[in-house]
Amino acid sequence: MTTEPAPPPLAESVDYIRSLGKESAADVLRRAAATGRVAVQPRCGVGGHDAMRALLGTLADQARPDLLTITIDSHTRLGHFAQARRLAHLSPRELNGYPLVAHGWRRGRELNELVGVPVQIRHGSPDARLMFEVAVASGITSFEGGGISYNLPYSKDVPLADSLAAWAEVDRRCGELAALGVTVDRELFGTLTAVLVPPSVSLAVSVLEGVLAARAGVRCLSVAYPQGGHLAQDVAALRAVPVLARRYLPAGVEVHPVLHEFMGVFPRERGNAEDLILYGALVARLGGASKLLTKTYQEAFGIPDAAANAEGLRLAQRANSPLLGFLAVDEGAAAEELAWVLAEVAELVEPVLAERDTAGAVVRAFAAGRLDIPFSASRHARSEVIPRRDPTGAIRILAPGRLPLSPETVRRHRAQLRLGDGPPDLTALHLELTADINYFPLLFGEHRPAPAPRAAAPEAGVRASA
Amino acid sequence: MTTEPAPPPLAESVDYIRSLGKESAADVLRRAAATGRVAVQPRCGVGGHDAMRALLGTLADQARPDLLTITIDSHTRLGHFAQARRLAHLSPRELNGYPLVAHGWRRGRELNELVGVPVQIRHGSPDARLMFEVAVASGITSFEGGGISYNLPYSKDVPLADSLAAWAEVDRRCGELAALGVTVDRELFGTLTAVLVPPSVSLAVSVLEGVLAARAGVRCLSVAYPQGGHLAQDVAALRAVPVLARRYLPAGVEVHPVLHEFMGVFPRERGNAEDLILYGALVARLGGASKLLTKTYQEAFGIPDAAANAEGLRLAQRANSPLLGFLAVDEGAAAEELAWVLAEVAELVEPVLAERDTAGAVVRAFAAGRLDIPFSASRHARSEVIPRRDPTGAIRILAPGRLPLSPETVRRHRAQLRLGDGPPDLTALHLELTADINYFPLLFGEHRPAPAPRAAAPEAGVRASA
Amino acid sequence: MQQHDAAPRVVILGVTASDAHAVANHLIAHALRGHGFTVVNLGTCTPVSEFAAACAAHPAAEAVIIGSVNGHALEDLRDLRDAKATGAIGCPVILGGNLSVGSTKDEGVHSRLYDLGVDRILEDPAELPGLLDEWRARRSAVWSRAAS
Amino acid sequence: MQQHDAAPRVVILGVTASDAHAVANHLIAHALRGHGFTVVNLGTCTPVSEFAAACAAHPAAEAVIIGSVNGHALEDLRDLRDAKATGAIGCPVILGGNLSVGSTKDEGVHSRLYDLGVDRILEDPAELPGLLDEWRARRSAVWSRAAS
Ligand code: B12
Ligand code: B12
Repeated sequence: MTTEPAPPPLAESVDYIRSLGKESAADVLRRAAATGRVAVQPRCGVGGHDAMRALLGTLADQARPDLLTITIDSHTRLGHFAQARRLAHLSPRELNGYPLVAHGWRRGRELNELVGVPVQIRHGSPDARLMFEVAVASGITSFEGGGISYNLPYSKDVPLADSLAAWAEVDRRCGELAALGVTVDRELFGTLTAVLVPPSVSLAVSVLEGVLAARAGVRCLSVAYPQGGHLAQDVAALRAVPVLARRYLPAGVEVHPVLHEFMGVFPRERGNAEDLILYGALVARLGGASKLLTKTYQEAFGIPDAAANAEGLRLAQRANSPLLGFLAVDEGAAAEELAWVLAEVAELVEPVLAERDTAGAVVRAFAAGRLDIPFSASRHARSEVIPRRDPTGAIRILAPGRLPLSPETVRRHRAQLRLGDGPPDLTALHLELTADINYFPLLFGEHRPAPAPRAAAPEAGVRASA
Repeated sequence: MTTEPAPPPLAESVDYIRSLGKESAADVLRRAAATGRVAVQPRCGVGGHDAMRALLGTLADQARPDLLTITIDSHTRLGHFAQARRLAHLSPRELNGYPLVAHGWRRGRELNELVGVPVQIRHGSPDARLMFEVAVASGITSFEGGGISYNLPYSKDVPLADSLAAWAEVDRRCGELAALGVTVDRELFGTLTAVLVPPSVSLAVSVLEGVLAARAGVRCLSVAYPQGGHLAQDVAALRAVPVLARRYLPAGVEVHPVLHEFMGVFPRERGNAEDLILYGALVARLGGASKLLTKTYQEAFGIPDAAANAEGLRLAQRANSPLLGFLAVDEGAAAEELAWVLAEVAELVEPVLAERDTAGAVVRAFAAGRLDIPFSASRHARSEVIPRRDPTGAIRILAPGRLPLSPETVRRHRAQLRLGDGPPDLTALHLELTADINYFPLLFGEHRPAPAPRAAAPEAGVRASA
Repeated sequence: MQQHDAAPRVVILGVTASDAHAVANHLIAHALRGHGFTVVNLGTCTPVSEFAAACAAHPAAEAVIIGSVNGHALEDLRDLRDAKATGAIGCPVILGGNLSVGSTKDEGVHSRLYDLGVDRILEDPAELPGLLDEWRARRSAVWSRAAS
Repeated sequence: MQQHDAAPRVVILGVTASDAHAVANHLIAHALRGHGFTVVNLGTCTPVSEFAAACAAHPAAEAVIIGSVNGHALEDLRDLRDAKATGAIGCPVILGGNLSVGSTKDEGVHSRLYDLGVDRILEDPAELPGLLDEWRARRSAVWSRAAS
């Protein structure tokens, strides 16, 4: 690692991007949407540069994904560049991702040129301005993040105003690139804290980030939604994305629904993990996702090796099988979930969008708990909203905290959770929540279920029958 | 390979089988049927004994199938034991299966003891009497075959009367074993010549073999049906098995529907082959098969290596996923196919069963073409029946030859094939048949389709849309 | 052993001794008949001796066309060397199919098959008529040279 | 540094510096509170210096309980050796989570973590109350021996 020259001026990077002659991520997504295929993409990042080259090469060879990824390590995500650089030097295997800023844009170009498909940067940085410059200089124009979704799940104490401002800069840069003829695909991390995230909370955050991004000049948005595990609910959430886009985003912006294969606690047994991987892929197909981010059978254990990663991709690709035309979702149930989630998103975002300064309104709403996420990593969300799974496995809102949900919505969730009127028993709740978090391992019989909760027990439904 | 001692007396083998303390194949099938799981089994056989040990070990380890197989080589199948023995000695890799008779029952026991699950012998021998003795002495009590289904697809000039007599001996031996308390699972090879086999032809042969086997004393029958490729038709064929069993077989006989993953020309591209493997497994689930025989992504090329075999098993096992409860077949279409296939089987088997000497009646019917199979390897079937795929991909009967199908049945098939009244144009037919045989490679776009046929072209349907 | 162009062109077709795969055999027979050949189809499971007997019965046969897909070509054709050497099979032998066991193919098998007396290994049955025509033209050329 | 049994039992809880995984932290805090502990929860992304500052602010803390699941435990706890050596962190340190990068774990990492000053590595958070009770009992035994 020698000293890195500053990234070249934008116009030069634009020329470089053109000279690559590659499809852009936006092109791939557009083609997927047009043909009804789901584009498939892994997460992948290791600390060493040569190891990263090998990883990308293996995945491209063995699994032919539609897009590839550079997943960034945690130090770089948090802006601890010196630490990342030191480890990249001394002990790259101890990094849980590729330290792009440390390796620099010339190595970024090398990685980009290594593979025929577009590459995306996936990270989790509240302030990604420098990383974005390095990415663009590397010729990479697909970039995940957002001022809310890359703050609250990813850091403890970065004020939302700061992360929103930093991401507004990135998004304006996307506008400049658009003016120069380069469309940046900006994926919004609707996955948030990944565990029991109510679909309306995920989508509301993405709508707000999308509105801000579009205003700043972004022209291609991928709205990621984390598979929760309930078929109709997940399909509805994906189908909500284009509806919400028409409702809240300007017409000139392309919007792609993206599914993240289950992002919570994964089963440990290989076969069970693979069942879940396939299920996620089928959900992406049924929900009309343009893209799917895959998991691997090693998810429960640690960062996967290349072979496991390739196998996860290959399994997920089966969802594009022309032989599965007979797959169908219960359309009635999906329509009902869709109507509910659209109404809830409206209840959450419309008060914020009604204010003049949207970014400021977002900051104030989170401070006041009128926007909120469960299990926040950050102090800047209250995490007063408490999710639970209903007896069918769908993620519902047990306690809305201060979310401005209508009484009707709140009542519906409580009814779906078979709740009485009294306050929840906190000890029981803890056990129940743990069971809900461990939903899939339990469904596969991997753990003994947590002691029977004292509150209303689940009745029929997937879990009960497993 | 030393000189093999004669197999021990039956009672001694029975003691040995008991001493193994293993579940029998019949137990595994019963458990699968009871729990609604599909038991999964590979085909596997290599020439060398150590190589065979390694193969079984690898498959058991890497894929944990519910049953394992010893697939026998072609020389042994045809009774060319000396040739098989010579190759087992000199060049075992040149054998396309495990020469069990040459290796002998003591090595058979070794293989059987190597794995925890029951082992089946799959071969294709018109006369399997010696092999059956070796199998039983090896403690193996799951044995594929039948006097029709292991003759016509597997040899050129063995009279049906001879193969029926040889298999009657095997089946009587099963009766003796039943009397000693050992249930032999006898799988009937309804797959026949595997290519474009009309479901009613497959099922009719199995009904007749089943009737003969039950009379001889067999107590557990697996009725194998080869996936044809059309969902409703395949599901209906599997669902027909228990109905036919109730109709034509004595009540004391257990009958299990078994699906053979697509047995015809496989796609060559790995992903396409894997799409087909998964599809087959899902058909088994939807059709209520007790067992599934898997294929591998190397099917188009040759006998698979152990790793590919294990991957095929693992992919097929996904069909047992508890997350796929939402899968459904068009029940109306399946019910219609079921009614049709039951009627056709009745038209084919009832005249034969009406005669006093069933085996003799079978011989006479094949000689006269009143029973028939397409693409026979044997001179003892006429192969006047000509199958074709209809525009939806279902396998229909273009020309019934001398099959005693009702005029109504014949008319329906012709209508499904969109045929006029004139005789078929033979050159066009050849091209069309070739296209039907290459259905899946073509569906996946692997070959350029054969030149447009001159007869009625397919209209809507799977193929057209691929 | 001169031939009239008008005489029916005969070929002998079959599948190797241990091989019961019938479908390609059915289709190839049909296609060759469509090209005007008289096909003596011995079908599946045909040992070399049976091919030789057919050659004796059909001395005008232009070629023996053998399919083998079960991987046993080498073993099943062991007797071919003798049959060719003794003239029991006098006409050229064309072989096609899946010629060895396993999913990765060792091209050494082809030279061993040529050593046994196979004259041409083809991949695609569609090449058969062209090859037969080419050989006939070359035969005619030889004969006319002999005649001149 | 004697303690009254009636006094609230304090523990310091947090996740390592580069690690934003919050769920286990939320659940462990809740469970320990359920067991009667006063939990000073520093949350995610907590550098060693912040644990040390909490120790200074809460001298009665029985333990520092650290989670790390993103694989960066070794790097994130580099400063622990100094903090323990200087007494900046005086109470025992319990560590749990997913302690190294990758899907196959090298147990050498555990000894390196013990070298850094970790006192106990646990798998299951449910073992925490038992361990804390055991340590308290052993501390009491030491004190009573000192008092006698
Ligand atoms: C249908 C089938 C069967 C049917 C056959 C029914 C019948 N009697 O015809 C059944 C189920 C009975 C069967 C049995 C067996 N089969 Co099988 N079968 C197939 C399958 C699925 C399709 C074959 C077919 O009909 N294709 C359609 C025809 C038109 O094409 P083709 O035969 O492949 O031939 C093409 C070329 O080879 C070439 N060709 C063929 N002959 C000739 C001749 C000439 C002169 C030329 C130029 C070209 C040529 O042109 C054809 C068109 O492209 C293939 C796998 C596949 N391809 O997907 C396996 C396959 C051929 N079978 C195989 C084997 C080994 C067997 C068994 C020995 C069982 C076993 N151990 O697995 C037994 C055979 C027993 C015996 N005594 O021979 C192997 C061969 C393995 C190898 N070479 O390494 C294959 C490849 C499957 C595999 N991957 O393991 N089989
Ligand atoms: C949800 C999740 C996320 C969410 C976290 C949201 C949030 N802020 O909380 C999101 C999506 C944001 C995320 C991000 C990342 N994640 Co993450 N994530 C998970 C996942 C799926 C579940 C974690 C979880 O919440 N589990 C539920 C809780 C209750 O259990 P737990 O955290 O696993 O902890 C258990 C034990 O470890 C132990 N334990 C934990 N802490 C402590 C403390 C003590 C004292 C004790 C005794 C025990 C203990 O007890 C718990 C219960 O059994 C796991 C994989 C899995 N397990 O299935 C990956 C996983 C932990 N993540 C991982 C990684 C690497 C990351 C990223 C760095 C991205 C990347 N490179 O892939 C970033 C983190 C960035 C950062 N700065 O840290 C890796 C860790 C890899 C490794 N060690 O080799 C995992 C294993 C996934 C994988 N296979 O790659 N992640």
